[in-house]
Amino acid sequence: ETLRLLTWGGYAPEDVIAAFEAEYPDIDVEVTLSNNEEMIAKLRATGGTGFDLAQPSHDRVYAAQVEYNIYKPLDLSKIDTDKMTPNLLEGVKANTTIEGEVYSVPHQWGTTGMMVNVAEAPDVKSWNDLCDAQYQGRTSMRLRRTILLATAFGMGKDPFALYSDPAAYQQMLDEVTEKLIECKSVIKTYWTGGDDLSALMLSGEVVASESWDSTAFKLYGENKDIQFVPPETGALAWIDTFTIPRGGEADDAAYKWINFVLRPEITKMMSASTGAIAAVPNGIELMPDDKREAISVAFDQSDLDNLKFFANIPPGIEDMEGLALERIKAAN
Amino acid sequence: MQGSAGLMWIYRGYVVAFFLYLVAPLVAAGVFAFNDSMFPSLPWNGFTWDWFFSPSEPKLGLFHDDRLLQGMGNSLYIGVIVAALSVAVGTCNAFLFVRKDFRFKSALYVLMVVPLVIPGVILGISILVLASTIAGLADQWFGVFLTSLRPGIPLVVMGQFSFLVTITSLVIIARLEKFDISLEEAALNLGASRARTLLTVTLPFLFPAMFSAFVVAFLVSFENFNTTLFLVGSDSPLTITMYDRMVKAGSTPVLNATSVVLMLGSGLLALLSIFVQWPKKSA
Amino acid sequence: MHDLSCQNVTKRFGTFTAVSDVSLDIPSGSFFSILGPSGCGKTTLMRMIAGFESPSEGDIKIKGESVVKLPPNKRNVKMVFQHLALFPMMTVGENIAYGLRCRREPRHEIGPKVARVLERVGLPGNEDKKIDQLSGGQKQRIAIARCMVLEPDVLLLDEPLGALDLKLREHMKIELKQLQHQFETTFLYITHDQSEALVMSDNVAVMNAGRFEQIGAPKALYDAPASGFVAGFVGDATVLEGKLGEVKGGQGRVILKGGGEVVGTVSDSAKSGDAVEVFLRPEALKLGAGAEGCTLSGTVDSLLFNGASSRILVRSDGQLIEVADPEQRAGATEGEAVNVSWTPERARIFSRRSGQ
Amino acid sequence: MHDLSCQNVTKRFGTFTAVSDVSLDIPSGSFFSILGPSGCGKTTLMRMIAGFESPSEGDIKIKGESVVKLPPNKRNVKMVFQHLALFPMMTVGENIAYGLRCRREPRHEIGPKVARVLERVGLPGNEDKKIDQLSGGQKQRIAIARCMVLEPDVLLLDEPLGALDLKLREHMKIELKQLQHQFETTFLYITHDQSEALVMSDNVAVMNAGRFEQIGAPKALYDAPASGFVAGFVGDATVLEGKLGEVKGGQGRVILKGGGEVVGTVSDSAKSGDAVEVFLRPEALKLGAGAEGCTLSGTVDSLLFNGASSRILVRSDGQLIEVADPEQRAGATEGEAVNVSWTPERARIFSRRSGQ
Amino acid sequence: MSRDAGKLSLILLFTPFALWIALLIILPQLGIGYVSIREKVGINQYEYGFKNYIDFITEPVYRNTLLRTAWMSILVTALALVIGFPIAWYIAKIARERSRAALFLMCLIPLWVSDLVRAYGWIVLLRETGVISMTLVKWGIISQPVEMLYNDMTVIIGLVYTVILFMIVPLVSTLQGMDDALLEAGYNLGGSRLTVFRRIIVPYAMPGIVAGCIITFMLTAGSYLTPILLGGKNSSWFTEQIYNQFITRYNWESGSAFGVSLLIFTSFVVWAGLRLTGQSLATTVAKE
Ligand SMILES: Nc1ncnc2c1ncn2[C@@H]1O[C@H](COP(=O)(O)OP(=O)(O)OP(=O)(O)O)[C@@H](O)[C@H]1O
Ligand SMILES: Nc1ncnc2c1ncn2[C@@H]1O[C@H](COP(=O)(O)OP(=O)(O)OP(=O)(O)O)[C@@H](O)[C@H]1O
Ligand SMILES: NCCCCNCCCN
Ligand SMILES: [Mg+2]
Ligand SMILES: [Mg+2]
Repeated sequence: ETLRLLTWGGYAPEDVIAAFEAEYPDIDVEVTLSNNEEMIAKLRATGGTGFDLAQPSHDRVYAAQVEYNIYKPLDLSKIDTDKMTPNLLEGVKANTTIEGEVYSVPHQWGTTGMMVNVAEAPDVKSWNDLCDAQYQGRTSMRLRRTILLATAFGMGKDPFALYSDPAAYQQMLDEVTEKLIECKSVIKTYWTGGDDLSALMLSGEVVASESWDSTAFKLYGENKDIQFVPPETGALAWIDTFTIPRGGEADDAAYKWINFVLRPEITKMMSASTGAIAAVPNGIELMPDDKREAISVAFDQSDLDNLKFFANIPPGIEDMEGLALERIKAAN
Repeated sequence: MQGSAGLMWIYRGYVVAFFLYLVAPLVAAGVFAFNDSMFPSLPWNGFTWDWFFSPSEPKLGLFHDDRLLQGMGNSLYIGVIVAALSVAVGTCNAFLFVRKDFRFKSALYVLMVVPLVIPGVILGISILVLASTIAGLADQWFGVFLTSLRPGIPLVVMGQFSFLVTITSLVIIARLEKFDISLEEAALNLGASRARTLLTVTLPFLFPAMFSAFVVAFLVSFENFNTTLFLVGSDSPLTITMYDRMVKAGSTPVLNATSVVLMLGSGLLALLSIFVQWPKKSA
Repeated sequence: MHDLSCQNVTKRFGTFTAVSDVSLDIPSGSFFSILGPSGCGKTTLMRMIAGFESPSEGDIKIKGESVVKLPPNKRNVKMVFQHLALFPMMTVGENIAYGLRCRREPRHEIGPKVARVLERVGLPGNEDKKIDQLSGGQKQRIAIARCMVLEPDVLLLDEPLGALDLKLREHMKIELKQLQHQFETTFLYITHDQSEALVMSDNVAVMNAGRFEQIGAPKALYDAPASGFVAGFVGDATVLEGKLGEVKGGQGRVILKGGGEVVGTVSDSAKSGDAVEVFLRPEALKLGAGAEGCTLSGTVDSLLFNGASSRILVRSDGQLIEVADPEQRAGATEGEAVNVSWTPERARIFSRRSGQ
Repeated sequence: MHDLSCQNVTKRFGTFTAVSDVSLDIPSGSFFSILGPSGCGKTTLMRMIAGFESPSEGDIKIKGESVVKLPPNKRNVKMVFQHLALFPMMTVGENIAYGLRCRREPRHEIGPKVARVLERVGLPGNEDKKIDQLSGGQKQRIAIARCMVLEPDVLLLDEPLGALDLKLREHMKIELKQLQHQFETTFLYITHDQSEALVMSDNVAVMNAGRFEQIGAPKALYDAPASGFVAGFVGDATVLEGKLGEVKGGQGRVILKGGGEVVGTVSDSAKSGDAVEVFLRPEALKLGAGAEGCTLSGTVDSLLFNGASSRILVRSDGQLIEVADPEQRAGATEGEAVNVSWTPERARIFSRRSGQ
Repeated sequence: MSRDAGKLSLILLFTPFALWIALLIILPQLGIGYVSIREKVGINQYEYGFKNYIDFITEPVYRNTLLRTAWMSILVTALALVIGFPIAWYIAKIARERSRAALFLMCLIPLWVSDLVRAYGWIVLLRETGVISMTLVKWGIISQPVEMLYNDMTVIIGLVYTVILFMIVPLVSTLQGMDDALLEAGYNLGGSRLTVFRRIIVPYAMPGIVAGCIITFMLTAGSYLTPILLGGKNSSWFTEQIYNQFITRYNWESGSAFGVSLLIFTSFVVWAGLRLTGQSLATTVAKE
């Protein structure tokens, strides 16, 4: 049978697949790369069919499930939940329980912060610095909802607290929009993918950018000046999960995959590819050496304590954010 | 009128510059397939075949990269099916519009051309919406999963087919219009049955056009993005795989290597199509 | 028995009658032409015989048997098309073998048959040539060979010389006639060129607006046309319009439109008082005065030299009259005042043609 | 002064010489034709005169002034193209006005000029017709009108009748000649059809392989061809091949290839022992025995009726001889044994043409 | 030929055509039309109305993006015509028979690879650390690397590149049909180069020009990757908005409204173009 994965780039490295297929010779793994928005969009279009295992982030499961009914409840008895970091597991379960059914379990976590070439831009510390005129034409960001949230934090607000009050949230968005439109003349371009960003940083075209930590960790191996910097207001933390689409046709294989990739030796391979930290108790220790070093350069305990986990998005918020993003994109 | 020789040279220079413009990005994309670097950009770190043949990460070569190969396989599969279907229907359309008379013919002819002036994105979303609505209703009312109406290869095929038929029809119509109907009458007159006439006289005449329509349809299908994007399921064709790779993972020069292979493939196909057409040109 | 006969064949397209009540009988082995202006229905008639159209009325018989119910591929009449319709994607040999193959003749017999017919049309050994390597005249012969190899009862030819250039056309006229002699097959030949019809045919039917106006041997049509249409279409003639006056012993006196009176032979049912036309062949005219009523006076407008077919154009009462002047022996000069005369038998009077 | 004169004009394409050392002078107001087979260089010569090619050597003068340096749009020679080249996207009126507009004539003069020239070519009031609503002959006249409205010094016509059908072509020959009379402009006319050239022209140049073989009045070319090529190309002739034997007082005795000997007039520099051809015009031949050496015997192969141009084909030693038989008055019958005879002056002997 | 056989073959030939047009073209368009008039009032709750269109019209971002897309598409079309015409002329009228086929084939080169690879190639060439910028620095022509990406000019260059083939092909085929004698007649009657171009060549080539412009315009207005990848931060393009509605906002209702608006708008531009030039769809695009 075939296991059709709908997941992030890097989350299904060839060596892991090879190992999995070696252990389960009758399972064939097929991978589609995606991101949060597209996962939901795709599953909405397929009515939850076409894929057997998806990996949305923990904050993006609830609303999508309520609105589009694209996932099926997990059979937790088939998952080695005891191997997972308890607080991540509980956090994800809390976020994705609907009518008593649990829809997701955690896989890996990581943060979004800034990637900085410390030799060229040693002073970048806050989200606001990305829009600092002294870096004219040398900063970058991804024009997605994360940067809206980040900018809000940079402006001293707490967007997650405003989730429940759409009017206030809109108010905040308007301010953020204005700020990001101003910022547009400073930044070089919006990056769209990890690779895009890597090229910009490595070539020196960009010296500071919003970034996934994993991307930064990867580049650290190439150039020790390129480091991940958690912003003063705290890096934004996300947990990518395992969720089974409603029309999945290979649940057993999916459970096998979930359990397989959380094995310590596999986690190591996985993290080498993704740069993210497995949701198992000693996740950081299981990172490959260079990544571990990059993490230790980037984070101290206070940074880890200061992580801002994404909160569940209530329906309707994304529409507001979408319009804000479009306004920013279209502005001159 | 005889232009002055100087003007003529400027003109030739312009033509040469134009063709340089045409090949420049392809050459640029192609060259970096051989750069011994993790990134498809300058500086030049020396020549390598790794991005084609290296069997292991980090420089996993194209011929060992299962997902790109799978994407290529899907594209081929989709391309061949779509091209074959569009040529078949295009041929029917050609006979319909060249040989038959019926009511509203000219209005229907315009309708046949219309898909060319519908943006590909809209074809994509409209087919997605319709198919999903039907599949959704089937799911809601009868609880059946109509998978072939959900994003996936069948839908991609339908989406590409929807506008490629116009192209193949136009190509084949143009050829059929040049066909001298008295050739068919001559065959009948010499004792051939209708079927035999079709097989021995008409189709051989149409063949070059059918072939080039097939090639064009195949190439367009292979490179189509806008329509396909909305209709792919888990079996993505190569462009989508490459796009996902570029935007969501990281583009290593393996994508350049893929481009080189594509260019070679299309180039060969194009050459082949000349060979099919050339000897018969006088016909 | 006749190889081909049509009985009261009519073909209507909607309300338009393309062929109207046509009957013909073609004796075995003869060369029969249908001559008429463009659009008169020649091709339509031929297509009915070949089976591509079915007659609205009437019957068509080949070797005495009615064929109107037979599909085209079952009739043993073969056709040489106006633009020949040789199959461009086949070689010469394949073109000729096509009909034999359709008949499922055994393979080993086809080769020799093709070779033999190629020899008969004077192109032995050309089996492997491509069609577009042939000259116009060679294509012509291949088109005929392709039909003749099937030994048809009748060979139909639809203006096959139309596409050739002048010199070649002259040449092929004679060659076609020779080929027909050689194959001894019945040829039905369509043309709008009177000289082709006259030169090649045993019999010619002159067709006009879907009807046959006259059927006869070439010389008969030329010398004794049955109608004004035939007189005008077959051979050159100067036409003078007028009104028929007194008629006596077959000869009539015509009061010309431009003024003056001439005498000629009434050749159809025209009666005194009818609007008529007088047809004068150039070679029936002489410079110099003749009998009363058989002379017109005018001035020489131009001298058209053309060897044996040279003409003098004489302008008389605003009308140009063509007078034959073989090799310009008459010695007229432009602007000279001359008389043109004829004998009454050679001036033919017909009722005025409609539509002219 | 001559309207147009060419002096030793040569045109080479690469190593190929399309036009070679051609000189001509055309008197004002005359009708001059260039007659030659396809590919002999007629169009190339005309294109040099119009300015679309420049001569490799030699000079071209219009009204006495050299024009080789002038671009085509500055020369006052206008051209009627082989396929007419009427502008399909313009109306008849716009087509004719085009040249006047290019000249920036005042708008209010253009309309009347167009109307006047349309009247002169016999198509008054057709300004607003579309080109594809015209018949072949009408298009012809518009193409001429479009040039004539500009009052050119010379009008060039490149086989303008080639695309017309037979009857129309016969008619247009006479009409063109009349138009030329009427406009009194110099016409330079190209054709490969000898009857066109003969009928219309004041003078004809016969061209072969890039060179002029002979220039002369039609009758002169016909009666006194200067070479075998001219004798064969102008007018019909039966050609007998042989070897020149004894020559006496301009008359030579030719030993024919097929056997037998004939006597004729040596018309070029052929000498005893040369391979020669004897040209016999159909109208120079008679049935019946003639003088010694002026008779061939054979059998009647076919009778080709064609009114005044009827022929008898006589087969003699495997060769077909065409004998004129106007209106089939000779009364020969097929298969009959006959003699064909001529007078020695009318059998012309030329050196064998190369390539034949 | 029996009449029944004719009827039967007509039906057999008509069926695939009808199925194609009905199921893949007309019904889906009706489908998005239908979806576009659904208003989402709550989770899985819909009402019918034109709110999606009203939102579209009242939100300047969308309106402006559509106008920008249209305006740039027209510009690209015009540029493609101006750049492509001399090339088409060369291929149709100047090149010899043999090189003609080769040149024609070379025009198809951009079709050999996908949009993605083409854009990718441009990025490699034009980025700040790309081939052109670095080469210029190396040759000392400029002192600092320059960024050539992320501006409208680049987007236009890239778009012209992608579509110019569809301008050249119809132009070549109409120009090839033009008898050279028409040009010669134009000069012979006293026309200058400009007159001949304006009064003979352009009117003659008009069906090809219009066909090329229509296809080019539609392809440009409907393109996605090129403006996004080359335009970077300033690349807003209407198809992207549609994509956003469908993919990142799961809002099929307003996405459909956008789609319908795009279709109406581009149809209007095409219609206006045909009107202005006095052509029709069947005489231009269908003629190739
Ligand atoms: N299928 C048809 N439907 C309607 N009218 C037709 C059809 N075929 C022929 N006609 C008309 O019938 C008339 C005779 O046509 P036909 O082709 O027989 O003429 P023709 O004598 O062969 O002329 P030509 O010498 O030009 O070939 C014409 O007026 C033509 O328009
Ligand atoms: N531009 C050219 N380049 C090379 N050869 C040419 C060119 N134009 C004409 N020729 C050659 O010159 C010769 C004369 O051509 P031209 O067109 O003058 O012949 P023509 O007498 O007009 O023939 P036709 O009666 O067929 O029109 C031909 O052999 C032709 O192939
Ligand atoms: N907003 C949530 C972001 C989740 C990111 N997952 C990133 C995987 C990168 N390789
Ligand atoms: Mg006909
Ligand atoms: Mg010529």
